[in-house]
Amino acid sequence: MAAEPVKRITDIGPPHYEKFLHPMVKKNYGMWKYHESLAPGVLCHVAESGDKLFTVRAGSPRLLSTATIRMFADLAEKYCGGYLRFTSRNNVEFLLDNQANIEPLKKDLQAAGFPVGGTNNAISNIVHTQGWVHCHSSATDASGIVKCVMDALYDRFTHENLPAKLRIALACCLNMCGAVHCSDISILGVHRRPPQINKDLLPKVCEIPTLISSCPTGAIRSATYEGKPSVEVVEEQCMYCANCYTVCPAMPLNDPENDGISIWVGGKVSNARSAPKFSKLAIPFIPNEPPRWPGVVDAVVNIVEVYAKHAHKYERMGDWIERIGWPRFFELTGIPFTRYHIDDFRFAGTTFARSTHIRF
Amino acid sequence: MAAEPVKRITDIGPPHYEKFLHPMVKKNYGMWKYHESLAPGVLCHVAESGDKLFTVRAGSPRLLSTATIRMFADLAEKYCGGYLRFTSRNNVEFLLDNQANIEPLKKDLQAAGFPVGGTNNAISNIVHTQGWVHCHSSATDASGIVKCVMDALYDRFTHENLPAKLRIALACCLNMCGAVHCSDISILGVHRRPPQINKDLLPKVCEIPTLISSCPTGAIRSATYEGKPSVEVVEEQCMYCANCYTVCPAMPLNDPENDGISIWVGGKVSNARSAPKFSKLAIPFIPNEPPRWPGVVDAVVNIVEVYAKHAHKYERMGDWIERIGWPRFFELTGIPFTRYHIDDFRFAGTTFARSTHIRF
Amino acid sequence: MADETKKTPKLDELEKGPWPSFVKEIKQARKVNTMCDDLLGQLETSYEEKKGHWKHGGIVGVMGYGGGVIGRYSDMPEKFPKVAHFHTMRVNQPAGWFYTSKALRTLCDIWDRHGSGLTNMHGSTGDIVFLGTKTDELEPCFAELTKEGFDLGGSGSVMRTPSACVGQARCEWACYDTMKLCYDLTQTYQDELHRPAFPYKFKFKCAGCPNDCVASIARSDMSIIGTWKDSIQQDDAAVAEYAKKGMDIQKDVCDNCPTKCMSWDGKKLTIENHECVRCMHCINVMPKALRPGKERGATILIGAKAPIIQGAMLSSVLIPFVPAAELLDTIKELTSRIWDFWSEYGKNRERIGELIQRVGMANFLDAIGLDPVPEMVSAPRDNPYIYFKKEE
Amino acid sequence: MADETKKTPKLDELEKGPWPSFVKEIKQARKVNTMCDDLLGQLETSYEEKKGHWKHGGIVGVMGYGGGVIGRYSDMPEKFPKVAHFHTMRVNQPAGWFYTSKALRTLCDIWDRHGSGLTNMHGSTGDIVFLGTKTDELEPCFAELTKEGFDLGGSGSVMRTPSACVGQARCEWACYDTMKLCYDLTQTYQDELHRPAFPYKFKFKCAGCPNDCVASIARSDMSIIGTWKDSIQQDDAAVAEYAKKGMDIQKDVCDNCPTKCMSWDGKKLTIENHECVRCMHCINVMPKALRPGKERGATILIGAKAPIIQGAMLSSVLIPFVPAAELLDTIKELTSRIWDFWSEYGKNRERIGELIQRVGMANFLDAIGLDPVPEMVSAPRDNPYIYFKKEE
Ligand code: SRM
Ligand code: SRM
Ligand code: SRM
Ligand code: SRM
Ligand code: SF4
Ligand code: SF4
Ligand code: SF4
Ligand code: SF4
Ligand code: SF4
Ligand code: SF4
Ligand code: SF4
Ligand code: SF4
Repeated sequence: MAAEPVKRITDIGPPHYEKFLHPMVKKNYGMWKYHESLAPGVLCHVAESGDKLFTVRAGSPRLLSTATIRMFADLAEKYCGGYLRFTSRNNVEFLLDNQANIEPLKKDLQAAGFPVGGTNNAISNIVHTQGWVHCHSSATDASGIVKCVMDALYDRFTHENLPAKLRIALACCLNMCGAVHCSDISILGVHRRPPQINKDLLPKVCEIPTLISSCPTGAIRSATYEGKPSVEVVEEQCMYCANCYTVCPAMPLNDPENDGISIWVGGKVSNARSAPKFSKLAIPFIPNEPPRWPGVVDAVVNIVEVYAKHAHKYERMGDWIERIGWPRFFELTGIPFTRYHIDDFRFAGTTFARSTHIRF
Repeated sequence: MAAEPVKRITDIGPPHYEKFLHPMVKKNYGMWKYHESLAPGVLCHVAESGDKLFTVRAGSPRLLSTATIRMFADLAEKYCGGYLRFTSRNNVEFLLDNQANIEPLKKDLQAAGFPVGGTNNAISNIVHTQGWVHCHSSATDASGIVKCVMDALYDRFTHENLPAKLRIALACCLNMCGAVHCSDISILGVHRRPPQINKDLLPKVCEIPTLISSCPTGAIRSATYEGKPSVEVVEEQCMYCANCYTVCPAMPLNDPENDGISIWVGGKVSNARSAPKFSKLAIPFIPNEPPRWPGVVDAVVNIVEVYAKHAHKYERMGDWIERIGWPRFFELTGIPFTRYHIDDFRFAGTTFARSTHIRF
Repeated sequence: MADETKKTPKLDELEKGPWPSFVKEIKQARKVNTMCDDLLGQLETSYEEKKGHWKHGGIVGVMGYGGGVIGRYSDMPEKFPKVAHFHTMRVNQPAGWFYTSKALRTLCDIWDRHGSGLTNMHGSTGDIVFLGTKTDELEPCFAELTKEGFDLGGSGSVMRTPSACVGQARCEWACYDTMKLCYDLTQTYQDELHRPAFPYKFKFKCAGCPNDCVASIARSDMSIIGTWKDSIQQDDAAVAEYAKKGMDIQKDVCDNCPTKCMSWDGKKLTIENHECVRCMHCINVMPKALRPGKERGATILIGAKAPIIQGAMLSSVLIPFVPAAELLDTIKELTSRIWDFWSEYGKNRERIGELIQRVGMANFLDAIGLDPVPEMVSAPRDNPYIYFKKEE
Repeated sequence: MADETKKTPKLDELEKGPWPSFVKEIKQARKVNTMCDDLLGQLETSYEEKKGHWKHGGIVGVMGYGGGVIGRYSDMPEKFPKVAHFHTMRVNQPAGWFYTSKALRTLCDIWDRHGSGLTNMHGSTGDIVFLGTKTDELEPCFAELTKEGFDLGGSGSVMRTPSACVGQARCEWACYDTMKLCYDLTQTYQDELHRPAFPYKFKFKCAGCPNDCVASIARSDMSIIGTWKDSIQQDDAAVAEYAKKGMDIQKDVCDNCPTKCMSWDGKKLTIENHECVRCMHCINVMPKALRPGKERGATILIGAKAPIIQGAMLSSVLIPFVPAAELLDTIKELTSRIWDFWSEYGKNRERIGELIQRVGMANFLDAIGLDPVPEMVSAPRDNPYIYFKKEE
């Protein structure tokens, strides 16, 4: 507590990545020639030099204890000189120069409960966020839903038998910390009631002009409460985005019976074939059903299975839906089309069907 | 003046169309089977009954004297029992039951200066508006420009040698009384200076709240002038749409040196193949150059010729441009791309290029 | 006479060239009507000065009507007194713009007596436009018109003159009787046509098939566009004939089908009608072989308009399919609910399409009692700003 | 010890099933760290009550930094005192998320000493997320991290931790060195990363090719996506081999090309490279036969973000092509102009993409000194509301 003042180190940035590269990666950096898929979760990258690097990818709950990370370190040391990486979707990848180590590594991983897969036309890990584990803002949990959905889609992770890649993401509130807005299937936590204003707390913790301007729809108006400046919410103008709560703790929206989950489909990020696109609303609301979230699980599995059955080879979810048309999507999945599906925000006018192209 | 009060007839609507139908039309109404094109401007409709109706279509300046209308009546009587019609693009159509009359009718029409054509993949008549002939609102003339452009495109009216239909429309101000916003090529009169407020007249002829709310961009603010309520225009917020002038005569925008013409391309109305779509900006401004409007004529002819050369069969202007991409359109036509081409109105965000799909 | 004739060196340039000249038309009218001389004079001035010389319209019309006449005054009345007044009269065209020579002569005679002798055949909305007359000729001209069975069309905040493509009168593709519907709507709404009672204008256009030869989807607040529900009628022999005559069925027809639901094996054309979006392309290309199905009707769309104020709009799907026989009744019922809503909530000079965007399509549907269907949208919303209702 | 362990019947359900369980992870951590017991207790409460029990974050952090720590407090501190504070530390990941086992062990050791022993590998932005500690552990933990060569990542209104796809380290398609660019940008902007000075957050993501394996176009204010300018490198023998092995080149490759610029005559694949939009499909499908061209670099795009406030955005093209060698300098220059403009005109909590929509792309381009090019738009404007400049 009253120790010698040490010279603080700051602004050093992350360690240089080169320190962590497998020697074969370092040698062939920028000189990879092609790759092959050896099995679900197993890739082989071939360099101009002829070198072959093998990657074994395992699924991860992302929320990892140091014990598990150390277990990964053990495996990396056992099979690949200690070299490993994580992916942009939170899987772990072991980098091997010896093909013979692939099977033993897979066995060890499976024994430890970590499935190998997620490559090519498998469903990879669900990008997700904090939920009830850590965030104040969440309308639903994150890790729990991911666990249940991936339990149900386990075979889709370990097999590459979909028409194309299928990316699922989850965000526990409209801030959308996972790239939920451009996923084949998005699971999104939503509120359905306006903020409950804590009028006593408000003047102490919030700046009123900032609060008012935070509302995308202008639903927050200045008001007075017990003679002091406060705000009120025009309920019909509120669409429960919780941005007011983000800037002001005195505006919580949590409501166990009215919070829940919406499902969005057909987004993508890659430029392969079609341009990147947003996910669109499929199911406006499913109640929160901990601990096993059956409603969400069924909804996602249903969409995956209908897609798997009907899409053409190489067709991402959104491209498939665009080919068959949205009415057919709702018909095939049995999802009801409601007033909520019709956009009414800024660009709503661009989403009306402005042609007579109709399938009957 | 002080005559006997006659019983006024009102609210009778137009005469019933049946009165004006050719007997063959009446007989086969709703029972046409197919049609064939016999020559540019000449169609043959075949009924289930086997009857054949021949149509000869002639171009028209739309602005017609009674003398010319009587001349059409003469021809109709001479060749087709007095039956004729006008089209939705202001051409005149003679309806014949005797094929032998086609050639003599064509000869008479041509002798009178009325070209036969406009069918199929020809350029049909230019849908247009009043211009300096009758409207107070016009930023340019209408009939004069149409005349000069059609003079230049005459052979495209009398021949069906384009990849697809090519529809040109003209409107002399942003009210767009011709369906200019969905044409293959649109010619649109534009102002480029804010309204000149006639402050003395204003309070007498205009309602100030209506005036203020008429401005799409909120550029008009209330102000006082000599103690009386008036308005002022925030010049940077004005985009010269003239809607204020429409509701208030004291806000004229006419300005000989700054008024002129813009050219828009790639719109369509039909649902054939692709959905209907808006025309997009090609050339932001060409000065008014009466009497022969060389700038506009050259611009339109250039676009038509580049299209004729590069588009595939059945490809409307907009479909062609979408296939090759807008950068290529600007390259092929030599039209410069400017800041004005980038949208900045309501839906601007939907027009930014949100992918890496780029041709180099 | 010769002296009175204005010199028009600029306009004379527009008599040159092969396309018929509107200047020739005005000069021709000048032979019988001196108004046209001043019109030429003023127009020549515009051509010299590069600006219009008409004043903002005033309110003129015929007794008991609030529309049908556009008031127009010269801003140089001293110089061109004969066009000091130069109002237009919009005369409601017969559906489909069909005429007999006799009817045309009647109109010409009336207009020569009461106006400039100049017309537009036709205006962009579809009316016969009588181009230029004085205030005190309006009523007599109207009397003669009605006597001959003609009436005025619309202007101002009224239902505007409906129009229709040629439809079943001459087109094999018309999926309903456009001219009849147009006529019936015009007659049904005579009051709404002549007496402004709306927030703004409201236009109907009737097109017999998705080719939309009256541009209804671009220019009418309510667009009624013919379509069919069953399969395209197909005549295999005729297909073979097209092929024999040199048509490349694969390239010209199948490859241009937007849903790629057609296939051609060199002998037989197969259409997966379940996937067809009724774009008309294949039918357009092979009119002898393919025809719209037999279960015919129309799609009803809402909201097209020019740019002012909220930007131009195309109409959007409101009812995907109404059988032909039910069209008139359905439209009448629908329209009355729409007009009620618009009259109550529409702002001054707000078109129905703008109002729908402002209040939201779902609220609009609620108000007019229609259920949402996915055919109404090109895609569901992509933003999560959903106004959930309390009761649910 | 056994007594202290919270009962978690609901959470226990989440230990079932084949997918690795986060509950197991928390329970594993509980073995060494008692914080996790209270975390389980609170989480079980959330699972019972269907609501979160965290309070809105307060401002906590390490000395001299304005970001990198997310303050978090329980709203039931009496019941779960060990998570009364439960802040996360965002530790800047090494580019490409490469590690040695040694580095991982170092991180684990530090975190076991100073925090919950729970992590996210990794957070959505890319950071190593140390999940849960007390305020007074922040500074000691930071000291140990920096000593070992690690530093904090971003939070708040700063440049956020940049991230990159695996790129040239293991991918044959990387058109520039994503990891190096990511590292260089992170180092260049250390001050902007740690000390909030912007209207809001600013994210960079580096993807080596248009497959965009870091979702940069969806999630970064500036997206740098590799591409090439010349022709696709083509190995005809390898194409033939794919065909021999049963690939349907016509159907699988050519028919899926968005510009249909490929043709296959059964022997030879021809690409009209002039028409290619570099979508990657054909290369993805035949990695042995086709490769990006040799003239490599990147497209720079601007403005992606999540929905709040103006709706979600994808990045849009700002510079169609920058050669790989010029990338770092170009981005640095461009970024400084963009940040200047944003700092001056951006409203509080306004992302750059929102600012551009608000002021107009053309004005933004003027301000940062870029000429407009048609590659920036999917189509030119369709409305005639043009702000003409006076000088022209
Ligand atoms: C390891 C990783 C990059 C990283 O730095 O971590 C990666 C690596 C590869 N990606 Fe990816 N992609 C990775 C995330 C992504 C993402 C981002 C995301 O999912 O959030 C995308 C965009 C997804 C989208 O569009 O929504 C992505 C879109 C692609 C595509 C385009 C797929 C498509 O058809 O749309 C390809 C090409 C392909 O697979 O044919 C590709 C191909 C590849 C290749 C084959 C590239 C190569 O030659 O090495 C790599 C092996 C892929 C595989 O899983 O089969 N990668 N890839 C990421 C693995 C995530 C995971 O654990 O599953
Ligand atoms: C006479 C007229 C209807 C009327 O009630 O007056 C008409 C009549 C026919 N149209 Fe049309 N169309 C007429 C205006 C239109 C319009 C409206 C417009 O131009 O403002 C359109 C929409 C144009 C657009 O998309 O911008 C129109 C889009 C079509 C199409 C679709 C063309 C396409 O590929 O996009 C067809 C089918 C075709 O030609 O293959 C068609 C076909 C036809 C057919 C062949 C229908 C038939 O079987 O009788 C008629 C002869 C067409 C011809 O000119 O070759 N008609 N047609 C109109 C003649 C206007 C003129 O004088 O030129
Ligand atoms: C005569 C005509 C043009 C022509 O030469 O054909 C015409 C002429 C005028 N139109 Fe129009 N419009 C005419 C068809 C149209 C059309 C086309 C259509 O109906 O299919 C449109 C676009 C479609 C639409 O309704 O959106 C059209 C959109 C406008 C607008 C913009 C309306 C809007 O909501 O954006 C205005 C402005 C207004 O109403 O104040 C306008 C206003 C006017 C006024 C009355 C000028 C004014 O500001 O008061 C023009 C009188 C000119 C004159 O001196 O005669 N006119 N106007 C057309 C009517 C003739 C007829 O009855 O057949
Ligand atoms: C930890 C993380 C989620 C995760 O579980 O991975 C996260 C967690 C939070 N995000 Fe996020 N965001 C995280 C990545 C993202 C991303 C994805 C990305 O960066 O690629 C996005 C979408 C992309 C974007 O930037 O638009 C994202 C969009 C937001 C937003 C909405 C921003 C917007 O402009 O719309 C907010 C709201 C805010 O900033 O006030 C937000 C706010 C938050 C806050 C700080 C909550 C708040 O309102 O203050 C969350 C703290 C949770 C907690 O208790 O730990 N977070 N956030 C991610 C950061 C970890 C890391 O550093 O690696
Ligand atoms: S999505 Fe919302 S609730 Fe979830 S971590 Fe991000 S800010 Fe928190
Ligand atoms: S939740 Fe969103 S819409 Fe509702 S008041 Fe708060 S900021 Fe406004
Ligand atoms: S487009 Fe404008 S100027 Fe031309 S007739 Fe219509 S309102 Fe008048
Ligand atoms: S011209 Fe248009 S933008 Fe300018 S002040 Fe008038 S209404 Fe507003
Ligand atoms: S819209 Fe259809 S039905 Fe009407 S004329 Fe055109 S092609 Fe024929
Ligand atoms: S009408 Fe159009 S969509 Fe239908 S089969 Fe023919 S070309 Fe295809
Ligand atoms: S974005 Fe391209 S370069 Fe980067 S890992 Fe993915 S495929 Fe490889
Ligand atoms: S990269 Fe895409 S656009 Fe280019 S040739 Fe290959 S498939 Fe076609």
